[in-house]
Amino acid sequence: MHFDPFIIPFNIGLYFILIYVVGRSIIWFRNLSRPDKLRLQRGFFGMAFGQSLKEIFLESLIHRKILKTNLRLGYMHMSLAFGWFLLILFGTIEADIFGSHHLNPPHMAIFFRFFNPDHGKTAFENGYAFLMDLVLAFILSGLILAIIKRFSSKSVGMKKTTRLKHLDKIALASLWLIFPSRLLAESLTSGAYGTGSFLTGTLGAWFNSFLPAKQAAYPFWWLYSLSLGTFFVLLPLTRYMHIPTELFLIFMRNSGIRTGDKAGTYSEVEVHSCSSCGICIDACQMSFSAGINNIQSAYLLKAIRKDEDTSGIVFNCLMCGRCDVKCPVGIELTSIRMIQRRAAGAGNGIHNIWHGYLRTNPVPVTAKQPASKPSYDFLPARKPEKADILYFAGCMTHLTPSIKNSMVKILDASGMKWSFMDEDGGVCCGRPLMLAGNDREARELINFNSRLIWKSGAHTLVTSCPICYKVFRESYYLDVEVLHHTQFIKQLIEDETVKMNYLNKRVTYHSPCELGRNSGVYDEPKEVLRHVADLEKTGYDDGNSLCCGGSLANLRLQSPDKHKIASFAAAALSAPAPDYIATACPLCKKTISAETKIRVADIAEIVAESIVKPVANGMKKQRIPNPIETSKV
Amino acid sequence: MNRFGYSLSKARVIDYDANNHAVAEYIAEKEPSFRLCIACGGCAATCTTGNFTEFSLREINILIHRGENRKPGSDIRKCMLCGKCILVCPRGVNTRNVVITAREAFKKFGINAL
Amino acid sequence: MTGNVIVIGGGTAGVEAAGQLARSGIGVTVIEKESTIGGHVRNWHHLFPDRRSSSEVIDYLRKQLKHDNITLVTGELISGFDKKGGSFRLKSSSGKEFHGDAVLIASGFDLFRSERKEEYGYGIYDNVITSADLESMFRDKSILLRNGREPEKIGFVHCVGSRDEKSGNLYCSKLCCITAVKQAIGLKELIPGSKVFCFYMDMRMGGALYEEMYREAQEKYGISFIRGKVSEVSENIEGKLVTKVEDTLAGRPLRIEMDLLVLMAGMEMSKDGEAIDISGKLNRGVNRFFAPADYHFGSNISNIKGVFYAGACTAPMNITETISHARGAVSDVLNYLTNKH
Amino acid sequence: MENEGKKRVWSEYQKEIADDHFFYVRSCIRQSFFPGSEQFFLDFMRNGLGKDVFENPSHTTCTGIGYHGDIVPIETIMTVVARHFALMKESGYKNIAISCVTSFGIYTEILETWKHFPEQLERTREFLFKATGREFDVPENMAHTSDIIYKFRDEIASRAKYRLINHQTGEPLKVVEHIGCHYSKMFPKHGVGGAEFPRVLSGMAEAWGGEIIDYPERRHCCGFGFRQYLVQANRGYSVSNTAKKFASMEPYKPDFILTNCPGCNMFMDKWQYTIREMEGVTFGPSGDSIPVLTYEELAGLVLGYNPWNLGLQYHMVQSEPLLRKMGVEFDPEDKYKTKDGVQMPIPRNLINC
Repeated sequence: MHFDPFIIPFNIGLYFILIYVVGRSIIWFRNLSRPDKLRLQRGFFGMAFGQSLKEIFLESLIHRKILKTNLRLGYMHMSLAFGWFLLILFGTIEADIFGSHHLNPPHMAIFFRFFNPDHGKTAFENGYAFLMDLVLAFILSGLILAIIKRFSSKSVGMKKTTRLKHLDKIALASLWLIFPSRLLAESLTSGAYGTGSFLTGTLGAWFNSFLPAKQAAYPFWWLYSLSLGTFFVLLPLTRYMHIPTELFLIFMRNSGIRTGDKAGTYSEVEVHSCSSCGICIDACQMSFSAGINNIQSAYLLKAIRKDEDTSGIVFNCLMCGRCDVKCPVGIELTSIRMIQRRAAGAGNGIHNIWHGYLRTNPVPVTAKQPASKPSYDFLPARKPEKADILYFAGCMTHLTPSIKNSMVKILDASGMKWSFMDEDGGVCCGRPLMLAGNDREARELINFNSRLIWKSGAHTLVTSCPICYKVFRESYYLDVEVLHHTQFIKQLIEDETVKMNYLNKRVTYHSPCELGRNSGVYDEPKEVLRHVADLEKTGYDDGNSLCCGGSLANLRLQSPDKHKIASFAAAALSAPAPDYIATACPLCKKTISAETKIRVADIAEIVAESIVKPVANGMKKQRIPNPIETSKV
Repeated sequence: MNRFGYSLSKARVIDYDANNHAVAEYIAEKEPSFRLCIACGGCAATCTTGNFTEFSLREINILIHRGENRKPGSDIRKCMLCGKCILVCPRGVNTRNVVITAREAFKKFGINAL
Repeated sequence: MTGNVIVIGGGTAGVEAAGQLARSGIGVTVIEKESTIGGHVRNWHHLFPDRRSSSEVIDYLRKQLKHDNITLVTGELISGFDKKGGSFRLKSSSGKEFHGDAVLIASGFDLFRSERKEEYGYGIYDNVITSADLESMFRDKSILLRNGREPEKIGFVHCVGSRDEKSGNLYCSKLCCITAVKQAIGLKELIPGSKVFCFYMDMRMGGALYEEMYREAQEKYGISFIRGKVSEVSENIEGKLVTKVEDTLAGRPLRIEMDLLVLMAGMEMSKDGEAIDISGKLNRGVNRFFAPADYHFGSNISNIKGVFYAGACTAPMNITETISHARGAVSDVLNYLTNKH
Repeated sequence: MENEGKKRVWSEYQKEIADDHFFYVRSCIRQSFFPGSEQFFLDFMRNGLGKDVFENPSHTTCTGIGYHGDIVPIETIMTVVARHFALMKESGYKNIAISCVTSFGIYTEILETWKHFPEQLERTREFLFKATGREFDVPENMAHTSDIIYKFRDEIASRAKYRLINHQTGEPLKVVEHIGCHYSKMFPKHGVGGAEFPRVLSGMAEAWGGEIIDYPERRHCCGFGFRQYLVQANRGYSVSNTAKKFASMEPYKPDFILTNCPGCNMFMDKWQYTIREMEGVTFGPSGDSIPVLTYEELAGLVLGYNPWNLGLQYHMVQSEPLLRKMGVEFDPEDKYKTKDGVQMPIPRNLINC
């Protein structure tokens, strides 16, 4: 007897979801751009395949990244995913070894105990049953954690948990029912036949002592099959779709496909790969410092999936990148947000093309027509002076003259031929416009500045502002080396162009988001600091560093909330009681110094104060006094 | 019509009641800190754009509040969103979002720039 | 300590000083022109910046007055005094005489008569009222226009009779700005759908928590502040008040129609205060208020030994300052009596 | 609106107006454009009330238009005015009656100046004496002729043949008064009722049965503005000003405008024509324009003078609709006849006809 009506729901669900996922993958594949298709094909049949399998094992089953961030939450995810995987794997092997046939249909593995109720009498069989019980116990322990998390998220070490919609609740209920119903079904069957191991056997024997176990088992097998079937059928309608989608995402990523600047299949797959685990919420300073809990990446992706207006969410973000670094699925959250910012009001953002089970045509993209389109035709033609090094202070640095003056001192000390590009006030670098989604308009400013830069003949562009640094490096097409001043200073130290006194001060370092996480410059500033002072750790270093809250990326954050974020960051930086808090960004300096009594200084200031004298002695100072001449068009 | 060599000139007076306040209301709703401006002019003094051309966020703010939308509708395009004004504002006005929301509003209400 | 002090005026300053003096063992006669104590506070509904009910101040004053050493004389207006040796003789308009060892003048202020700013049409246009009228509307909890409707657009005209050479008052009355902000908030709370405007020359938010209240008025209540002195008001055919003002921040004249216009009347030297010194023996400042002997160290002391000042008879003051000033006066009076005996 | 409030204001601005023996000085504009008005004043004062009003044929313009047009210096205009005072002294009069509001403003300004700067008075005596050999006294009483008509308004009412009442409906006529800026805005105490709520014209209109309209731009200037009008490039400001007043009074449907300043009368009359020609806009009911009357013309109509003898046909805006409302009997045939009955040419494009 290899059939019983109760297996029908399970089989319907299983074959439905298998076919559905394959179908969806085909559609996704077809929607890929041509280069991405080639990448994926090459990746699927190359080295990347092994890489993907490894990643699937480590991340989708073991949940390594979550484990690293949060042990309890990781265990919960691992026990459910990896445990279930083991249950299926061992079940299939069990059916294969102990069943009447080899290569059984899946239900034989899932409902093995029902079809082989007296299995487990021999020692070997008993040992295998013990293994199966162990895996089931492993899953159930995770399930208990999940249930507790739903009602009290703090128990798994989470501060916040995502909110659910209706279908998600039904799917969740069916998911929760799967393993308890299996436990009860197997226990009752085992009880009736005197089989089973420490879990099912013991529980079954106890049930059998007061229940007609054999009769009682049958409804639970039905329940087990029904919950599985329901879960599979509902899966595409719920957030649990992230499970199969993530597999696809991993293959794509390992094939070298990236989010890019525009909405596409990859970003759409990313949106569906989010499990709403909530790690991004916990990482978000707007959540833990300012108590704003509706704008985090998980909510953004959910809103995109639900085709809601995301404009309220996308612009209310510091773009500090903390969630990006921590996302266990590796979704490029900041890039997705940037796509939505560029698309705000124009409709060419990421859309959910899946409605119900079916694919719908994406909303036709209307050409973006910005309101009162920005226009910078008033910018005067400028003629730069020739120089080897061009220094661009940036708008914000003009509000922190001590940084500017320090850089002038350092550049003078370097003995190099340098020119101050924006001494009398320059044109904005364009990044703030880009952060507001106005890339095309930013291009006008970029072109203006680019012209000044290449006309100067400089081989190096040094800037004091990480915001400028990022845009100079990524969005300008410059034939010059772009350096943040901390990098430049580090070079000066290495070349022994300048020498510095050791200051005998303890400092903590605030890594600016735009310089650290968003541009990958972590080490140079710290090395410069170590050269002149004692650098203390804060517990928020490198990738985990905090945002000061002053970020220009957030267009919506109100001043009181900004202060809350800044004050948290300032407190963390002040905790080791340093002599100075060092930073490398004028905006961070201004924001943090408002919240602490400890002196906040830019690295340039600290260096300028400790400079001994220029090594290139006798060299004539070559600073050009009036570097930029203004001539009206 | 007779030509007299002169004609009726448009009144310079701000006719508050006849003006369109939809833009001001839209901005105030989306960015409430817009209301906090006391026209100190700090923003205009530090302005990157104002260094190159006639552009004053203080003036724009006042004129939008009065429903005088034409000049702001044109001027608002000049802002580079660099954000210096945010650091200067004594009242904590979220100036950049005021500019962005104003641009939205001008589009929404079809107010043509000069 | 012994002695008898005559306090002229039963407002905040007079009663506070009387209470403190009485508790130091001094006999006090408080002479109040009205039938009851409290002065201007009686006409107010609530006070800035904490929006305390003014009746609480009246209750406090009543308690201060409850002392065996205090005699309260009401309905008497002092019209002249003279000093013989160390004692004072005061005459009232009804012919009564009062004698004391020292005199404390706490005659307070008069509200500027807004009719004098003819261009605002107070007393002529139906819906031009003063800040004092509005307080009584607050007490009735009903803000209605003459035609019985609720106003939708309300304007506050600052500096009516203050900082105005044309009114002969060069000084700032100091409290009208914050009063306008307080009243504007009060109005918005009673009529949430209304639009409220303040027309000001400068916002003088010098007191504790004033600026915060101003900010709240802008942010929470959406009250509009337009910088400029209202130049003229007229009534149009619909009975709306056409208000003309130069929007000095826009650099252009502005015209706006109002349903209700509230004139923020300033403070002036009180007429009855002037009557006390009928022969002009006491020094007066350019602002016509009584001039203290020294604006730093002797703000309670007059140019006549034994005559002291408390409260707004020397300059515009709010309740807090008035009470402090009255307590300062008590200290000076006690010193004087001690040295005299 | 509270009339009690206005009465309180009026009571604060009472001026003393002489009863008899006036030295009369004419207005350049009034005698040129509305000659019937001055004619009426002299006739009514002398023959109607039996008062002594003296005119010295040697008197000249006060040069006020030149003064406000920045071409006559203040020393000059003071001397010209002093000459008038000298003529008055020579004729034995102490009360001056001034027909023009610009002149009235000049006279009050000069008298106030002399009061505050007595050395100016002495210099003027010197100038006048050196130039003409004349000497003068400051007048004892100075009144604008509208003040005098205001003083005798009840007398006129008692002799009225017509009242300011629409004889078809019985409703009072709606009167817009316009007071010349220089009448009381500079020195409120010299005007009846002060500057904000002047009484001089509203007192007449109400005494004769009319209803005064208080409209938002009541205080606004007529637009003359001297330099604004005199320079053609600026004339747009002048006409815009007047247009603003008309637009503001239009909803009240006024039956006529009453003025005490000859300049205002001329501009409010002629600019209605100009605006109609420029913009095709009129401000009276059903495409009509609003008649603009001097207080003398109005008093004359009330007393039953022949409108054509009062010179109403000299206005740009014709007053027939008003005459019909008042029930004034008139002969249209006589409108453009000389007093000897000779027909004159009839102007084309008359407004309100």
